[in-house]
Amino acid sequence: MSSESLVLFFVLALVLVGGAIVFSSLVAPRSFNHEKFEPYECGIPTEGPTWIQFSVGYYLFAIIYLVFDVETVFLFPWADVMKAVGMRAFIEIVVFFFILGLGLLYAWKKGALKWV
Amino acid sequence: MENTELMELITKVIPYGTVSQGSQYPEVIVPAGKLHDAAEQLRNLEGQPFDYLINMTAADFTDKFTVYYHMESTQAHNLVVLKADIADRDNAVVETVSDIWVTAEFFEREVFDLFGIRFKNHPDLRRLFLEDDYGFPLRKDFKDEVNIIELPN
Amino acid sequence: MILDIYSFSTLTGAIDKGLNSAMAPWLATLLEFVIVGVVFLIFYALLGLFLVYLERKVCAVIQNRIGPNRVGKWGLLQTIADLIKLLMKELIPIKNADGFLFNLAPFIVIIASFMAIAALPFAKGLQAMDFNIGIFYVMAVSSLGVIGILLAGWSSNSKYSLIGAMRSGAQIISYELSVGLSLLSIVILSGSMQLSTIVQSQADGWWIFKGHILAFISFVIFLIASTAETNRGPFDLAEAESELTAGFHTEYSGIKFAFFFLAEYMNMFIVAAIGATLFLGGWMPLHIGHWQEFNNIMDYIPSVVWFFGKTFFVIYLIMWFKWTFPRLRIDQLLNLEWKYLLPLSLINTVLIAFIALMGWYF
Amino acid sequence: MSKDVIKNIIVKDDEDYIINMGPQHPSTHGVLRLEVCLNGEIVKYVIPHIGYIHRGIEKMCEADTYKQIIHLTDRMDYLSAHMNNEAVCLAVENALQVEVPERVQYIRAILDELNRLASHQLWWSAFGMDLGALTTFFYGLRDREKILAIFEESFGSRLLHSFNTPGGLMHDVHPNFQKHILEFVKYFRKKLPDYKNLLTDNVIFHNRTKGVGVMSPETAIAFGVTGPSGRGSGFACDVRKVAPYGVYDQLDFKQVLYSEGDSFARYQVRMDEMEESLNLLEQLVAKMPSEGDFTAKMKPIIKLPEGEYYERVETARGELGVFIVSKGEKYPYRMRFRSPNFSNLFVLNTLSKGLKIADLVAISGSLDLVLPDIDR
Amino acid sequence: MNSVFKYFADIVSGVRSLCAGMRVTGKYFLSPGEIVTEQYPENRATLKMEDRFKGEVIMTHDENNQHNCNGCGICELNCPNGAIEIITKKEADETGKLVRSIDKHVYHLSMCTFCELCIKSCPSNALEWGQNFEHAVFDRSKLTKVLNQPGSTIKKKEAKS
Repeated sequence: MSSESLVLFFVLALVLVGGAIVFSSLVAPRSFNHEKFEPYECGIPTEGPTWIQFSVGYYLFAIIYLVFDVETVFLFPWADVMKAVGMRAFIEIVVFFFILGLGLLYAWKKGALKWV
Repeated sequence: MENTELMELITKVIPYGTVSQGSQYPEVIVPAGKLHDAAEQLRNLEGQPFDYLINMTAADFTDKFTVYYHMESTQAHNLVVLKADIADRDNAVVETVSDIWVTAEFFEREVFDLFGIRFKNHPDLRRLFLEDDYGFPLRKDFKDEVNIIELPN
Repeated sequence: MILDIYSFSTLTGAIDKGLNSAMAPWLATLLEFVIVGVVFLIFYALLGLFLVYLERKVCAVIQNRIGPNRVGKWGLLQTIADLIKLLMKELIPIKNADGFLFNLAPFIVIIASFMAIAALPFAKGLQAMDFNIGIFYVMAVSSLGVIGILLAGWSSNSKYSLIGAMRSGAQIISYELSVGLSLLSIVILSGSMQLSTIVQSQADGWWIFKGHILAFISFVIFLIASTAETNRGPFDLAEAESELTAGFHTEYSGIKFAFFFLAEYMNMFIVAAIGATLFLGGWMPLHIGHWQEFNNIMDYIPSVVWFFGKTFFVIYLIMWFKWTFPRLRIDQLLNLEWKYLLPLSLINTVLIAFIALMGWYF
Repeated sequence: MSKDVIKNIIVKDDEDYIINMGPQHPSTHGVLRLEVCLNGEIVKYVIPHIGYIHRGIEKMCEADTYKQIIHLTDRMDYLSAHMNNEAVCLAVENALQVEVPERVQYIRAILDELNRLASHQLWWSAFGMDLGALTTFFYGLRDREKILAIFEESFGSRLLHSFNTPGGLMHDVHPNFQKHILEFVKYFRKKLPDYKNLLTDNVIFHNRTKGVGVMSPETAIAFGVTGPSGRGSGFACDVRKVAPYGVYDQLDFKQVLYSEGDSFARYQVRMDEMEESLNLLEQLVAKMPSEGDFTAKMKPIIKLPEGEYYERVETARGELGVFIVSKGEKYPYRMRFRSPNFSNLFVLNTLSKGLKIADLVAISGSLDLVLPDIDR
Repeated sequence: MNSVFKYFADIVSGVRSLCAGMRVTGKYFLSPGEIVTEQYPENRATLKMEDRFKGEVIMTHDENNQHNCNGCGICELNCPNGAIEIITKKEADETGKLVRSIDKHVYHLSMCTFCELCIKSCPSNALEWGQNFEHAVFDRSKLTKVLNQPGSTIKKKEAKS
C-alpha cells in the first residue's frame, strides 16, 4: 500500500481510543464524591502547587540529546550509501565520529552527565 | 567494672543524686531540675560514657510522675537507670535531653503525647501518635467513655 | 530457494484483483483500506491482550506460581475479562487537571504504537506499508509516545505523575541514541533502510551471525536500549511503583489507563519485531551455510511462524529481564546510557562500517 | 565528646516541594506516612508521621494479667512475635526468680532463631521488591512458608503464636519438631545460592545499595539504631552477646558486624545472620534435651513483687525492652515496650538527606521497619 | 590506561552478575514442577489442617450430646478480650437442689485472638480447638456463636472413687 494509507492508520487509532472512551463513558457508572477527584498522594491532600519550576537535571540530558540526535539523523543516509561510496565515506564518518566522541567526552568531563 | 565501683563513680560526678542498686540495675535518682546535668554527666562519664540511651519513659503514680532513662555504655556494657520525680502533675515540665542523645527527641515526644509531660528546649515538641485535642491516655485519671470499654475485673 | 507457497502476496494480489475487477478503482482502494484497517485493529487488540496474558503466565512460572487460571481454560480469557472490567470502570476526572491534555495523552501513545506497527513485515508479502525509509519511519513514529507520557504526567496535577513523566522523558530520549546507532549498524551492513530489503539481505543468513561478534554486541545494545525505550523493567522508572506508586499514569482510571497499559505492551512488541527483523532475519527461515537438506526443511515452516517465533523470543528475553533485575536509579540509568552504551555503540558502529567496507562479513 | 553531637536536622522552607509517601504507598510496609521534601529527585528532608495503627497496647496491658499480656505483644512486631512473647516472659520469670526448665530454654531459642529467619526472609523478599525485583518476593515467601508450616504444626498458628507463657510454654512441641527443623535447614541451605545470585551479586543491586544511606557508628548509637541495621554500622548491639539470656551464652555463634554502614552492609548483616541462624538451629536441635517439662511450676495468678523490672531481648529488628513497674498486684502498674523499630525509623531523615527519592526507598527498606511495632 | 581497563572489567563483571541472576529465574522458568501454588477451593478435599490448628474455639460434645462445661466462668475471666460470655441458669438437680449450670456459652469469634488462655485454664477440659478456618460471613453478628449445642446437658461426673 502507498504511504497515503498512513492517514488511515492515524484515523484508525483515533477511532480505537475515542470509541472506547465514548463507550466506556456511556456504560460506566458515575458517582460523585468530593474526595474522589483529588489527585492521589497516598491519601493526604497535596500541599502547595504541583506545577513548579522543575529540577534542571532532566533538561540537561535533553539538551545533550538534541546535539546527538540531529547527528544520528545525518548518519542514516550515510549508512544507506556507505558501501556504494566506499573508503571515502568511511574516512569521513570516522572523522565525524571522532568529533562526536569528542563532544561526548567534553560533556562528560564538564560534568554535564552527572546528575544534579 | 563491678556495680559497686560504677556506683561510686556515679556518686562522685552526681553528688546530688541518690545512687542505689535497684532490683536489677544501678539506679540514680535525681531531682527533676538537675536531670539535664545528671544526664550530661552520665553521657560523659569517664572511662565508660553512657552513650546509648536505650529507653526513656515515664510512669504516672497519681501524685507524681517519674521519668526513667535506661542507658548503656557501649564500651563496658553496663546499664544504669536514671530516674527523676516530677511532683507537679498539672504542669509537669522537665528539661529535654535530646541535645545529649538525639534519640531522646522522639522518646520525649512519645512521653509528651501519652503523659502530657512537657520538655523544655525540645526542638520539635508535637504529639506523636494522637490528635492534638486528645487527652493524655497513660495518665491514670484518663477517662475515655467513647472508645474504651471497661472490662469487669 | 525459498518456497513461495506461503507467500501472502498471492492472497493479497488476488483480493486486489478481485476487488478491482468487481468495482470502480477508487471504491476498490477504499474497500481495501477498510479491510486492512479492520484487520489491523483486530490484530492490534488481540495481540495486546495476548501479550498481557503471556506476561502474566511467564512471570507466574518464573515466580513458582500458576498465574491466571480461573477464567477460561488456563485463564486464557482472563485478559478479556479484565478488558471488559476496565471498559465498565468510571473515568475519573481529576480536580485541577489540565483536562484537554489529560484526555489527549492516551490518544498519542496509541497513535504512536499503532502507526509503527503498520510498517512491520509480518511475513513474506504481508506488509501494509513498505517504505524505503522503513527503519527511520518506525523510529520516528514510535518515539512520539514519549510526548504522550510527558503530557499524561504533566497534566495529571499529581506530583508522582510529574516526576514519573520527567524521568521517562529523560530516559526515552537518551536511549533513543543507542537504539538508533545499533540499528544503524544493520543499515550499514545491508545497505538499505527498507525493511523488506533488509529481510531479503538475510536470505543466506541472519545479520546476527553474518556480522560476527560486532553484530551480536549491536543486538545486545539494541535489546537493552529498547527495553529502556519501552519503559519496562529494570528501566521502569517512569512508573516505579515502590517510589512513585504508578508514575505517569497514577491518575488514569478505567479504559484510559488500559490504553497506557496496551501501548506499553505494543511498544514491546514493536521493538521485539524490529529486533527480530533486523538482527534475526525477520520472516526468513534459519539457513545454515551449505546444509541443503536442513535449509529445505526449514523452508517448509511458514514465514509468519518464523517471524512470530523470533519476535516472541525477543519478547521473552525482555520479560526475563523484567522479572529478574532490580530497578535502576535515574542517575545510574542515564550513566548506563551516556557512559557505557553510547560510547560502545559509537565504536561498534565504526567497526561495523569498517568490516562492511572491507566485505569481511559472510 | 558531647561537642560533636549528632542532631536530627530539618530545615523547613515555605517553598518546599512536599510529597507525601504513605500512608497508602507501596513501599512503606504498613501505614507509615513520610513527608518528603524534594528538590527535583533529591530529598531535602523526611519527616515520618506515625500513629496510624496506635492501639494503646501499653495502656491495655495495665488492665491485663501477665498471662493475658502475652497475646498483645504478638501484635507489636508481628514478624518477631515469639521474641516479643519471650521478653515479657523473661521479665516476669526474672522478677519472680523462677527457674525455667532447660528444655523450655532450648525450645525458646530455637523458636527465636526460626522466627528471626522467617523475618529476615520476608525482609529479603520485600527489600527486593522495594528495589523493583519483584521475583524475590515470591522466592522469599516460598521458603518462609516452610518455617510457618513448622510453626503451624507445633503451635497451631503461623504468625501470631502466643506460645510462651510466664514460666514456660503452652504445650510441648510436636514430636516431629526437630526432624522438620533439620529438614528445613537442609532445604534452605540449598536455596541460599539463589538468593546470592539473584540479589547479592547483582550489579544493579550493588549500585542501588552500596554507599547509599551511610550511617556512622556514632549516628547509630546516638539514634539507638539496633539490630541488623545498627550492626551494619559496626555498633555491637546484639543483646544475645551483650546481655545473654536463655541459653545463648552456651552457644557458639558470632555477632555479625559490618563497618560500612550503608544499605548494602545492612543487607549483608541480615544475609549472614540467616546463615548464622541456620548454624544455631543445628546446634540447638543437637543439644536440646529430648525429655523434660515444658513449663515451670507457676501460681495460677501471677503477682510480681513491687518494683521496676527491665528486660531486653534481641528481636529480628533490634533490641526490644520490656519495662514493668509493679505495685505487687496481678496487673502491671505500668508496662512499657522499648520497640526497636521506633528508634530505627527516626534515623531515616539523617540517612536519606541529599540522596534521591529512589534511595529513600532503598534505605527504608534496608532498615526493615515494621509499623505496628512503632505505633504499639 | 588502568581506568580504561577497569571500565571494561566493570562491564564484563556486571554482565556476568546479570547472567547469574537470569540463570536463577531461567532455571525456575524451565522447571514448572517447582510451582508451589495451592489451588485452594479445589483442594478442599485433600486440604488437611494440622491437629493443633487454631481455627476456632469449640466445645466438645460426646455422642449423647453431653459436654463438660459446668459454667464456672473461668474462661470468661481469663479471656483478655471479652470474647466469651457465660450465661448460666439455675436448675434443680435430682435431689431438688438448685444448681447453677450453663445456659449459653457465647463465643464472639470476631473478638478472639486465639491466645488459648480459655482452653488452658478450663478446669473441666470442656473447650478445645476446632479445625474449621473458613470463617468468612456477610454479617458480623454471625460470628457470635453459642458453643453448647441446643439440648445438650452436662456430662455426669464419674462416681468419685
